[in-house]
Amino acid sequence: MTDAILPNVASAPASATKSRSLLEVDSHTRRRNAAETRFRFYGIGAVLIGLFFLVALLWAILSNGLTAFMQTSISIDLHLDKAAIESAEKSVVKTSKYNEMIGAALEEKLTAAHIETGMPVKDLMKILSSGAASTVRAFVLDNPDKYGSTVPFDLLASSRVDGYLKDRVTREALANDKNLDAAHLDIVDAMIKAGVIAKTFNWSFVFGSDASDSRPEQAGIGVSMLGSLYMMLVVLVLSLPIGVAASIYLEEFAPKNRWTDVIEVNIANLAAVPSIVFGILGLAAFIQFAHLPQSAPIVGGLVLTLMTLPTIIISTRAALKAVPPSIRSAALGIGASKMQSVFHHVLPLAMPGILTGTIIGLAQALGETAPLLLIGMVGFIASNYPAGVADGFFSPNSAMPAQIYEWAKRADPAFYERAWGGIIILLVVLMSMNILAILLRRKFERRW
Amino acid sequence: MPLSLLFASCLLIAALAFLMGRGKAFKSAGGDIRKLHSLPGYYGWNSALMVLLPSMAALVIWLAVQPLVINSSVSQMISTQSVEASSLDLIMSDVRRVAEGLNKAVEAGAMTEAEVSGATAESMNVRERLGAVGVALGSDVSNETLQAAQSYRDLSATSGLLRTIAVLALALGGLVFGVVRTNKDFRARNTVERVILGLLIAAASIAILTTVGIVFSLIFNTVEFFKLYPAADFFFGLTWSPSFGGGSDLGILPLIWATLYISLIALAVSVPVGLFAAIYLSEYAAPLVRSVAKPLLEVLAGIPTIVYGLFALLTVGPLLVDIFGSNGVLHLGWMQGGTAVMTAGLVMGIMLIPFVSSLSDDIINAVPQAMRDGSLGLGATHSETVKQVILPAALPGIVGAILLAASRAIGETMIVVLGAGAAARLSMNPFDAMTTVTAKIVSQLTGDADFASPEALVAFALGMTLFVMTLGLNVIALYIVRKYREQYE
Amino acid sequence: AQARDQIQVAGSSTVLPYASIVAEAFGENTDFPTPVVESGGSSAGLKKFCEGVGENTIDIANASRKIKDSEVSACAEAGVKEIIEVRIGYDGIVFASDIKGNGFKFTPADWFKALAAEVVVDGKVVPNTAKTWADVNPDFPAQPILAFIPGTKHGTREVFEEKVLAAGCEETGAKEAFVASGIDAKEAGKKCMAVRTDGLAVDIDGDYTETLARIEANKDGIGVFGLSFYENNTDKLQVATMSGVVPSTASIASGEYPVSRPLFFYVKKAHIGVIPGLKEFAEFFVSNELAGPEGPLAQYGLVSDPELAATQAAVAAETVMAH
Amino acid sequence: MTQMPGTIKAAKMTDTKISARNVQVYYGDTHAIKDVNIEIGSRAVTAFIGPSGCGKSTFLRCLNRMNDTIDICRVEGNIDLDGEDIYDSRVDPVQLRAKVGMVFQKPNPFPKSIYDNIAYGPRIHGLVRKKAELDEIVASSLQKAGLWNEVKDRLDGPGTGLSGGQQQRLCIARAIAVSPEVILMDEPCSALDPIATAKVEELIDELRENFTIVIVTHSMQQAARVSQRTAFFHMGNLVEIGDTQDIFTNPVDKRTQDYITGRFG
Amino acid sequence: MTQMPGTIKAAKMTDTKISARNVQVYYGDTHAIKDVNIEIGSRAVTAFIGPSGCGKSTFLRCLNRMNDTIDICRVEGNIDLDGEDIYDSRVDPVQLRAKVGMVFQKPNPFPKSIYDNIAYGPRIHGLVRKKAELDEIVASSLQKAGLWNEVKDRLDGPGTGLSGGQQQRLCIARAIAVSPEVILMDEPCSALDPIATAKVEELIDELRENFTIVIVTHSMQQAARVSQRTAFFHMGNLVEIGDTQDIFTNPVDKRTQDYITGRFG
Ligand SMILES: Nc1ncnc2c1ncn2[C@@H]1O[C@H](COP(=O)(O)OP(=O)(O)OP(=O)(O)O)[C@@H](O)[C@H]1O
Ligand SMILES: Nc1ncnc2c1ncn2[C@@H]1O[C@H](COP(=O)(O)OP(=O)(O)OP(=O)(O)O)[C@@H](O)[C@H]1O
Ligand SMILES: [Mg+2]
Ligand SMILES: [Mg+2]
Ligand SMILES: O=P([O-])([O-])[O-]
Repeated sequence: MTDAILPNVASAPASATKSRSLLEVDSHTRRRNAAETRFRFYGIGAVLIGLFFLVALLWAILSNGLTAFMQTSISIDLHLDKAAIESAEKSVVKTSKYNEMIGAALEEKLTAAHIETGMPVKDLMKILSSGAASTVRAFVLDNPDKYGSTVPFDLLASSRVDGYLKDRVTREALANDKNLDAAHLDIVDAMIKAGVIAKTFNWSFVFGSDASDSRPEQAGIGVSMLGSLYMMLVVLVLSLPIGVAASIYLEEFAPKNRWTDVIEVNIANLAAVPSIVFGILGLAAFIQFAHLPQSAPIVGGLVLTLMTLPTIIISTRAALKAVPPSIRSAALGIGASKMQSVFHHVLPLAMPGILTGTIIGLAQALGETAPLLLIGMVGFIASNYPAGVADGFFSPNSAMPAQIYEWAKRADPAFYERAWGGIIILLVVLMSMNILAILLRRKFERRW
Repeated sequence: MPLSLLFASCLLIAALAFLMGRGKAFKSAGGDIRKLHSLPGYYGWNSALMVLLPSMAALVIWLAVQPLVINSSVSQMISTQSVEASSLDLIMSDVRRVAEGLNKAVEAGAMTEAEVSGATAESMNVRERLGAVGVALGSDVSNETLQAAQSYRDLSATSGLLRTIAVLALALGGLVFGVVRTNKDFRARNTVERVILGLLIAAASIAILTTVGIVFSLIFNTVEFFKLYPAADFFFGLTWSPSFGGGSDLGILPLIWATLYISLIALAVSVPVGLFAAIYLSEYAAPLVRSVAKPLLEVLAGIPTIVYGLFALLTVGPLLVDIFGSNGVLHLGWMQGGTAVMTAGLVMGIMLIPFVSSLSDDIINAVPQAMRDGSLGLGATHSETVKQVILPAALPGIVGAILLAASRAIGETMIVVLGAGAAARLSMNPFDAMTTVTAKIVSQLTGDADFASPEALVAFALGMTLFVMTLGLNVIALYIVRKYREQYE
Repeated sequence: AQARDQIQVAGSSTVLPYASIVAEAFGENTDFPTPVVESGGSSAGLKKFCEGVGENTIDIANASRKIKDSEVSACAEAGVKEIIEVRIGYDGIVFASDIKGNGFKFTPADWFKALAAEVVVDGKVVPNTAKTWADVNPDFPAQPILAFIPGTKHGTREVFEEKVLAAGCEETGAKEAFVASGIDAKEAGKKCMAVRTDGLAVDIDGDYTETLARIEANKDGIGVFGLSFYENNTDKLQVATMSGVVPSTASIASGEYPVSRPLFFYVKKAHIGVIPGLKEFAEFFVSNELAGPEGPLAQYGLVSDPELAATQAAVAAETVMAH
Repeated sequence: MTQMPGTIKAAKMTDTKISARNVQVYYGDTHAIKDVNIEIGSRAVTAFIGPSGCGKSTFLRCLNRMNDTIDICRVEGNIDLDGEDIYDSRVDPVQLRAKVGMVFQKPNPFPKSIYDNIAYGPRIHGLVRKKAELDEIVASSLQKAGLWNEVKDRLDGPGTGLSGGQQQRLCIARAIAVSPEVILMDEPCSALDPIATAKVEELIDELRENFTIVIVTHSMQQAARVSQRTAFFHMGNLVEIGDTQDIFTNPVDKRTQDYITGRFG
Repeated sequence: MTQMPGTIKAAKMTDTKISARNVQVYYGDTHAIKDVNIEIGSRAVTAFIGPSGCGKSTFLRCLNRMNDTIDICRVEGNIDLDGEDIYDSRVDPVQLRAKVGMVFQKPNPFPKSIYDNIAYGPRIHGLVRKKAELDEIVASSLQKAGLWNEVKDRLDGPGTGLSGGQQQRLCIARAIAVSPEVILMDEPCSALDPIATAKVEELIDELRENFTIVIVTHSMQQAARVSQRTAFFHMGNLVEIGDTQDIFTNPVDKRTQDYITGRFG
């Protein structure tokens, strides 16, 4: 049987390569090697393209946002006059009365530093943040024992003055500006010289709360960071276990039939549902039906959980599929139950893929704004720290991307700077989240 | 007993049940666990589950039903004329507020229990007293409200007591049942695994519930829309131009066209780049390079889309105009402004790179080494091995990753709005500005049109149509993967 | 269910800055917690507002337009029968271009001729072919026409269409010519407001920052902005006059500058007395100290309402809308 | 052929451990096992031989219901273990597999340490109370499988880092560690060298005292050496079963004869 | 022992195909191959035998540089093919492997159709111009591997759906299809039944006319049947190499003697 075919295999193609030396590469191999080299370069190119864009984006983010981490403040000494305070507390808009006290103190300070202003106090106050009064009032209410004494305050400068110290605002730019004049800048120059005004690290940007449009210099991302944190807690606690559990069921236990096909298509389809539609669902299901509170991180977390589930399920299923069946047989063969074989062997092996899905899912959830729009987490929300842990889930709060999105829309350019600064913080949070997952992933990674 | 304490006691009982169940199993086997059907831990878990399942179910049901029952009984105290003047719902929330305030006052020691139960609106300024403990009320409290609040408090207290008793009884009953049932032949593992399987199934059905939820939250408004606007015009209309005065053209075709066009371009960028990156990282790169580059690429997925949008608007768009515009390097005159399908597609493609690269990398990495050996042993080059053996073996997973990327592309708004524009157009030129279904869902939903008008309701119809459309695409994708899937081992 | 103690406001993103300034001050100056102000658009806000009464619905809806009759009846159907309408002032709409570019003195007619889909030339209705501003008005420089106008989702678009395009249409006599060409007045009105689709008029669905970014990316662009946005960005933008009037809070309040729209918020009367501080907030909002011409809102760019006193009285009396 | 233990031992076994009646197995539409009837004696070694693809592995996998895990696989007929139908709905396949252990054709160690590979079974079956006992089981299992000397210093090393033969012995050790009643071995020695094979065959011989063993093998020498009874499969049919001695010396069926008298004695 | 082809054939081969000098292989710190010197004759079959884990597979993999793919593996020393150092930097491992094909210990068919499994090699090496030529190669390779009759009707079926033995023959067919000069076989028959084994051995015997074959085997009978020369490895050392006949009848080294006279003749 074999004799008939043997000669042609032995002779024809083999003889062509037979005599050739190993040291000289034939043209076919050279072509293939060139293809190999090209292929490899495509790979390197692809990685470099990705990294190039990453660097470009990070550069844009950093160059726009780093300035948000410094803030200009002015130091004044304020005499807390008991009578003045009491009369201020009686008026409707109490802070405006405090402004008068601050104005006087500022003028005093300038005089002490021998700075000639030639400007009415009301105009002079444009150098200061309009939030100065509330800072002072908050201090006064907290420290009734300080009545009658003189207290040093570091009050924020207004956003234009801050911009001037950051080279964003120039004298020409103020030509049509009704918020500040070039004359103010002369005073500021003198104040810099006198050491009354200085740029310091902006802790209140990192830890503070949102402020209204009239005082960008006071706005911080701290509260909405907490909002994001609470939401991510909900997302992580729900979507990882639920996603993994659903994947395990579908991949390992579910009978392969029409019904599981329906679920499979369904999940893939949910991944394609625009995130805003999840917002519509969240509004209907959690707020209108389940009567959870508006604007609450718990609702945001639930919505984002539903949104990230498909991502986690899809990647987890792919990871589970990739575990060789022989591992399962091995476990079953020594009498492990199916459940045990999955939890003891398959799941640990699939862990890297699961973690990747989780990283991407959480990254997506952490950066998502659209669904939050519908459940009331976008706007002027993050103005107070929640009172406690439970309150953190249920009381109104915003989230980092929503806060960034909101700032990016606001008119004052100082908010724009903060939006980029917020993006930096968002990325830092994201990366620290990733590092944990990456460490875990590295632990589980292995080729068998 | 407060909820948290009740919950904690249930957990405590469950822990006890765990220990007792395990101990009893141990004893019934005479200390030799070899005689047990299952591992001792399973007996423990079995007993613990017997405690937790009924008690937690009861607690959840109770929590859902109690407010309904109390509300309906308290609301009978509210006279019809006050209901007409306001609404029952609001009065009840006032009642709850007062009741909670009273609780708080008692807790803070500002009022005694007797004072609370004896209080009438005439004898006490409730608003002031509660204000003192930090509970703000919207208005003075009427006698009716106060009485309702008092009865609300009483009922809540009674019900709380009953709840505690019921839940604890169930927990203890479960403990007894679970422990009594425990003996060495009892199939504890099977029971526990059945519960776990139940949980797994429940988790899987959440996806179905979500779909049902989405359909429900869209369908009513969609139907409403089609009552106001002819379906044929919506599905087959070639123009999209909503206007406030009515008489809008709301044809979906230009939107669908742009959605597909932009997604296609995005995939044309992200799939090759992502796939090649994945191949390089998993097959060629040194472990160190891989462990650094992979997470770095993943950062691309985490950059907020608004950044990509601005990147498209300020950098990529003008760059493309410089190349393809009428005064561009190539003097082609294809591009009018920086806003174009191409701009959005390119930028979106960058964002999607990690979706393809990271997931594919994991999957390629999981292909057994024997496959590589087999191919290399035949004299294949590494790239031939990858292309002809590894990728086919990893195909289902890779398709999954690509589908995920495509899904993200379809659902993206910010990049579209800033990169491709807001005006719908039906054009073949990828350098024209167009807009997508998702972008329009967002804009119509957050727009200023009368919320009952077709211009606002169309958002729901768009969402529904997109949903059905992607469903169709997914069915096709599933079919294709099934057809070409190759199983190793 | 825990009792809600803060006021919930939702709606227009145009009103949002003012509402948040007020909310912030309200939280600082009273014992009530700072109200929550959601953005999301007038329509979405009113929709939430009209979902019904009760603690899990919002108390106030901000709107950059008057509530529609259909919405009022939808509200009533859901049980929101008594609505207090509060007009807080006006939003000026201005036209601005890059600070370093050409300045413009527009009339509505210029805009109509530049942006209409069809114009009238020698009595005939023809598609608009103007490419530069000089084609529109020989006084203008030959700068290419590139207008960033609000997208069809924005209420500002309606104002732009009515107060600029439609006005320009009448001014140029195009409307008569449209009618003369054999269509009815309503159709002609629609035609007056039809914007060309050849890419010279760019719809902006985002917000004014997007418009600004687009002008920065393309210096030939002329954008439509809110007055307050312009006032915060005078270093990048120069404003155009309309019919010879420079837009400012004063010229708009006096009615000289034609393009503006009223801003409102709507209060659910049923919630007054239930949600702590609701009435106080409404009164605080329209108080002279805040909404008056010297208050922080005007400072930020709100055109304060000359009839503020009447509004204050209506709020104090909890006067509801008739329907 | 040097030695045939089957000839020395009592040819008839005392009682039946497994009995299969009218077993049919289908993979989708493929009829892989056709109406097989067989009795497998307790405390004896039964060898399955037959050409490749004849269904030996398939039938073997029926005996501990490993075929349950293949979706398209359908088993009909009766298989009793100690008189109890193992396909009865009340039977827990897990418990069954703890009684009927399996060693596969391709070595499939877990990607864990060598120690954990062996310890896994005893742990999940609760066979030990103390770490010392576990150590004991691990050591004795590895010793019995003839792997102890090679790996005793690297018990924490990965099981997948062993050579092919070492891996297979690891899998045998893993199966022994749970001390099942029946051990199914699917070509356990195909990856082993003669010395290791000898160790495993010795082990099989030892285990026979207490366990029932079914072994699939391609080596007729091996079948002859270790088994008391041999079953010959061909194209899904059980052609012949009988005392090993008889089958090799005196096959009844023509096909058996052809097969065992191939070119090899 | 029934037959010894080695005794009939000329005992000395004409020339040396592969020669290895002072080869050392390390896996990380493990010294797996220790100073091996060997000459492998052209157009002859050389068998590697030795206990499990002694380094047979490792050394075999050095011969076509498959060890390059294992990160931690380091090869030192010289290996020449036709007088050319295969570890020379100018040598392209791809071309080398086309000349020196390999069949692995564990069958590893590609997750493709049977046809594509075989066609893969010819395609990548550009051995065919027309579909008909490819069909021809596929058919003849499968025939030689003794698999043709079993699979000729399901060439489009998946290669992974075959039985273990069928899979291994598929892998042999796949290696033959590229007609290399040297074929390395790592226990090619360990998963095969006697009939299939016989076919493969026949094939090896035929291929010997034109090719150089190195085979790792655990079966000394097989080594005796198919090989002209046999090398005995032990713990990483090449203990002895010589004419198969001599090694089996007259081993020089004590270890060799112990190994081959184990319990098995
Ligand atoms: N999972 C499967 N799906 C479809 N057919 C299968 C499957 N497993 C085995 N078969 C087929 O069933 C028949 C019997 O296969 P089995 O693995 O039992 O053979 P075997 O006797 O063990 O062969 P070998 O000695 O080569 O291992 C073969 O034709 C094989 O192709
Ligand atoms: N990838 C690897 N990493 C580390 N050590 C290895 C690796 N592969 C093999 N070894 C070790 O090298 C030594 C030789 O292994 P090799 O696979 O060459 O043995 P073998 O002679 O082929 O054995 P068998 O007959 O069992 O296949 C063994 O001790 C083995 O544990
Ligand atoms: Mg088999
Ligand atoms: Mg080996
Ligand atoms: O958000 P607006 O309703 O003001 O456009």
